[in-house]
Amino acid sequence: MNTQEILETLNKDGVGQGITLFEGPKDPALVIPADRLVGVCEHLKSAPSLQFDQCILVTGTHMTEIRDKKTKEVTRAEGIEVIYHVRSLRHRALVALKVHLSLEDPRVSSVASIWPAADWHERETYDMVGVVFEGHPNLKRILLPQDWEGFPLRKDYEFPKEYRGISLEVDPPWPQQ
Amino acid sequence: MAATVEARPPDKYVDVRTQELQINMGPQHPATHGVLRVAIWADGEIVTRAEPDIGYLHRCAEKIGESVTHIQYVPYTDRYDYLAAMNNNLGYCLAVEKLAELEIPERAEYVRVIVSELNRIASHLMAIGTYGLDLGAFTPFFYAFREREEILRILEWICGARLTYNFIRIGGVMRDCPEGWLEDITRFLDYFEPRLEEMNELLTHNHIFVNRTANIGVVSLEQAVKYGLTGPNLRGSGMRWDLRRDDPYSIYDRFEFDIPIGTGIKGTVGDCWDRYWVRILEMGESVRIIRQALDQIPDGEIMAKGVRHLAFKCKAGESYQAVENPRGELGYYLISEGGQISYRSRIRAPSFCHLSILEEILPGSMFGDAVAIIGSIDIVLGEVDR
Amino acid sequence: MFTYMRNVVDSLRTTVKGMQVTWKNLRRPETTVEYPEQLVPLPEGYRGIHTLDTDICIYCFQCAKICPVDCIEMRAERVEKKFLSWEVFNIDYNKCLFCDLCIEVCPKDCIHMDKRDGSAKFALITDDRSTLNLDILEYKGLSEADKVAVVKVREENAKKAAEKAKAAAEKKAAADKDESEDKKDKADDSGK
Amino acid sequence: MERLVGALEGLGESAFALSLLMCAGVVLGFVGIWPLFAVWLERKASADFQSRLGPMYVGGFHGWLQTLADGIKLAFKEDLIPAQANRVLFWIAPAVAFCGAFATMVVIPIAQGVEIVNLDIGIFFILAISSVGTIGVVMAGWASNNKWSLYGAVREAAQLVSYEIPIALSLMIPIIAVGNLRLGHIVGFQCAGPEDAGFVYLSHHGWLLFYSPWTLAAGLIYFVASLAECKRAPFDLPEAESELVSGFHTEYSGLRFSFFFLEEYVFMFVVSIVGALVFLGGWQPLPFVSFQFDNPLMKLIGAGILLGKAVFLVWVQIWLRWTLPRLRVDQVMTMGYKYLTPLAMLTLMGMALYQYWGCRYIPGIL
Repeated sequence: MNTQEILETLNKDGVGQGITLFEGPKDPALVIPADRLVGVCEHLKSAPSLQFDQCILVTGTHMTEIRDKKTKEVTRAEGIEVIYHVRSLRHRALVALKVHLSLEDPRVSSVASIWPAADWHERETYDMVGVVFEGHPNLKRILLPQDWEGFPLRKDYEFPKEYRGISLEVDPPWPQQ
Repeated sequence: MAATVEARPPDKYVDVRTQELQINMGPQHPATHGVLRVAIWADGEIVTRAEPDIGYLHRCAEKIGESVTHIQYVPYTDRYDYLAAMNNNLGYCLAVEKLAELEIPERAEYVRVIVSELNRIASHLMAIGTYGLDLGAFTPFFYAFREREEILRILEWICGARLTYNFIRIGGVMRDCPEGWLEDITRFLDYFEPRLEEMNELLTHNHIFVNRTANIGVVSLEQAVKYGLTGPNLRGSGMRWDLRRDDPYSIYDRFEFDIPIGTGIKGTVGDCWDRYWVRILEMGESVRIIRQALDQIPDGEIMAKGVRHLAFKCKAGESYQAVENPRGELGYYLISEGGQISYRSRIRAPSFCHLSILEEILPGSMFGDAVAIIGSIDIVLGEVDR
Repeated sequence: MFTYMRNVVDSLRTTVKGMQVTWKNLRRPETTVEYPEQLVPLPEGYRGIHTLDTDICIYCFQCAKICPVDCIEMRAERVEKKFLSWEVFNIDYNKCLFCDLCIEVCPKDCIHMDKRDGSAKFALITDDRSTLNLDILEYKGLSEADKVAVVKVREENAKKAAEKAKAAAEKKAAADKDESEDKKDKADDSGK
Repeated sequence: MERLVGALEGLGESAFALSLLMCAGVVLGFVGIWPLFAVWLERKASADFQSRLGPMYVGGFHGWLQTLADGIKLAFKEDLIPAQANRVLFWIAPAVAFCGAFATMVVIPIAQGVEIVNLDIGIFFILAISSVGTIGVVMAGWASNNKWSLYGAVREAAQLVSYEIPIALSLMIPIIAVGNLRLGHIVGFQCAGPEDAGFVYLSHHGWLLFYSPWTLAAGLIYFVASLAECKRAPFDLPEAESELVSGFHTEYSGLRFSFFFLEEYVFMFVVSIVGALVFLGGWQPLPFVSFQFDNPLMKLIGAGILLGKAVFLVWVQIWLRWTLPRLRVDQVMTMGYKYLTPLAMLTLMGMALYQYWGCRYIPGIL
């Protein structure tokens, strides 16, 4: 079952409104409007012909603006993209779901209630990229300290000079020969 | 007895106050396999709530992936799941090769399979050895290390390093097999199989060991799927799922092997013993794969043409490549915009997902069981924190 | 009651079995060595501390460029466009990943992680991390004591290998003999 | 030594006190030296079981001085006491724990007639005094103000209290046969022979282990329970290092820690030598053939044989430790209360009936 077929099944089941197929150079993905994410995910999990029961990965990416070199048109708007990789063990299929969010206020509903595995992945995405997952049971930083400032995997992130009085300068603390 | 209790006026009952004890297991604790901290709320010996806390070993893996070239990133992948560095290399290289559309020479593919399966055996040996250690059996740990040492020697022979190999490269492998190396592997496999039997006698079927692990930390299949468990932990819960068979990468579709699953021989399906047993059986399957690969390995090149270290470029695109690590599904999700450096490199570490199930299965177990459960899901903190 | 008795018997039986296994291993030879006195042989291509052949280096910076952690610092001056007068070639072993990339990119094959004879220095034990920023130009390889130890280990290994080869040859000879006898038998059979 | 004490008794109180001090010195000396050997034995044995070399360097021959070097290192370590600890209890806990193991040495006959005090409640005394060590451990766990230590202490208390029962019951069984609590008499029973016996003779009863099936079972029960009693694997719950970091001695360091260490090894020796005396015929080298151990030379040889048996039992304990995984805390309780105690009771009854119906001559009871 490839992504195209999944989209067709979704359309047939009547939940396909607004979902488009992203066909990159390599892996395709389904682009889902942020407000319909939970509904589509629930359907993906529960529909017997789909049964996407395992959440593999949640990725947040800061997409910078890309303009066409000649025409200066924006080919990719700046924003944050959240990608969910979901797997169906029954049908041996893997699908990527994409959600586009704005950089200023990246908010999307949490899917942790559908796939508990997404819980920690979403926390990490929040930690690294700063996506706020609404309805998440325990949305706090997971890898970085709780009082860390900024979201390191954003492209505009600047590494802090110090943290709680500890110098974070890159130069090693030992004397150089 | 009942009469005396009734004879007492109710307000004179001795009010025995019990207090929940919060106890910090880790970050420095012998049984947490690294720097994991589990905050445990315990009622006497019984755990009532557990909350894993990670991040003590965070090394900015994904951020580094955005600043070094693909070729330079391969040695970093060694350091995530450092017990199965070959498999990590393999996953990353496959992901990049998928983006760069590289053709890998046959011989390189076979060498890759051999070294990753050897590394899988080494990793499982480590897992069962330290599991014995968690349960207080020291000697199996040393036996496992003795056998693992042989594997490390073989891997050291071909690539010069013992733990962080950086052997599987984008486009092939680093070196061709030295003379006598393949024969040495056969010798090792012949030596290894009886030793595995010994391990079973010493630890697997030991009455105390079985009592410590059977019916403990039961993860039902539903829970396992829900929490994204993969690899031996998912198979221990009774799901016959292995990426080497179900989503074949590299040349795994050419080999014949079984996928062992937990069947609840000693207790319930999905208990600690099942997870442990799946690992033992998997080592046997790896031996089978290696034997087949040794029979089939062809002569030829070991590096794809046109891979130059300083000028290697990927095509634009994004792709997810998953491989079956000893610990589960290791995935690399790479976004490339062309050029030498990936735009985003996301790592799906199996141990990270496995840890999140602790909150669910630890409560209600005893303190010694908590150690047994943490050991049985076999985590590597380097991979959890990345 | 049955389970009760089975538990008693099982625990005794498996304990005795386990003790048999440990007993078996008690009589096996040890696998560890006394490290500083005895050395484990290093394979060829072992990744240890770098050595640089300053005569053939062409100062192309490829190794420094490929290094994932930027631990190579090199400075030299060209004399008459031919020779290099070396000032600095430092490798910071605080950072080094021992990934072998610098060796592979070298177009002249002049930087190595083992010495050309296959021996390598690997011990980086120190109580002062600044000493790990090694000057490869000055580093002369193994000390005399190390060399003696390496030679000793190598001789021992050669001896062992020779013995093994001898044993294997004998075995093979025996097998060949058997085989030829078999053939003879077969020939006899066919003759009949 | 008994005679020595007796002779000195006549000389007055000060001499008596002096003699006691001398005895204490002898015991203390032994208690100091034994762990050095036992720890070295444990290290070498574990190394052999695990295909390792173990200590090889210090002292030349197979690292025989390694333990001494470690002891010196421990003695020179900084003596740390946690800030929130109960200092008084923290101080005296190792001493109390050590005393428990140390005091039992008093009644142990090392050869025929050579013992410091010939108590008529010998075994009972050992059982009673060895429990004092528990108090020390509980004190240590409590005083450390550490949750891991507390867990260790509580486990220790529960475990040792429950295993007192099977160990006492299993020691009762040979006593039924012998009819005396003196350790010397128990050995005497095992080598009792005809009146006019020569140097070598067939003993009436032989070793108590082979005296009847019930004593054989009792010997096994005693051995298992004694493992639990001296906190050895698979019953090392109080210090279970993979669960409780280090259990009750998590916060101890240096010399104070070494006291707990000494206690463990001395206690291993005590239970082993009691086992050797009660079940394995003491200084008699063979099960059914006895020798006369009456002159000093023979006594020395007898002491050697007894020590050899004790060391062998210690070695078996070590062997078991490096073979088995650890039990869980409730399984330890189950084992004590549901398996060892009923089995010991059953054996006790069996032995009593066996004796009553008179399969053998019973000197004590009739």
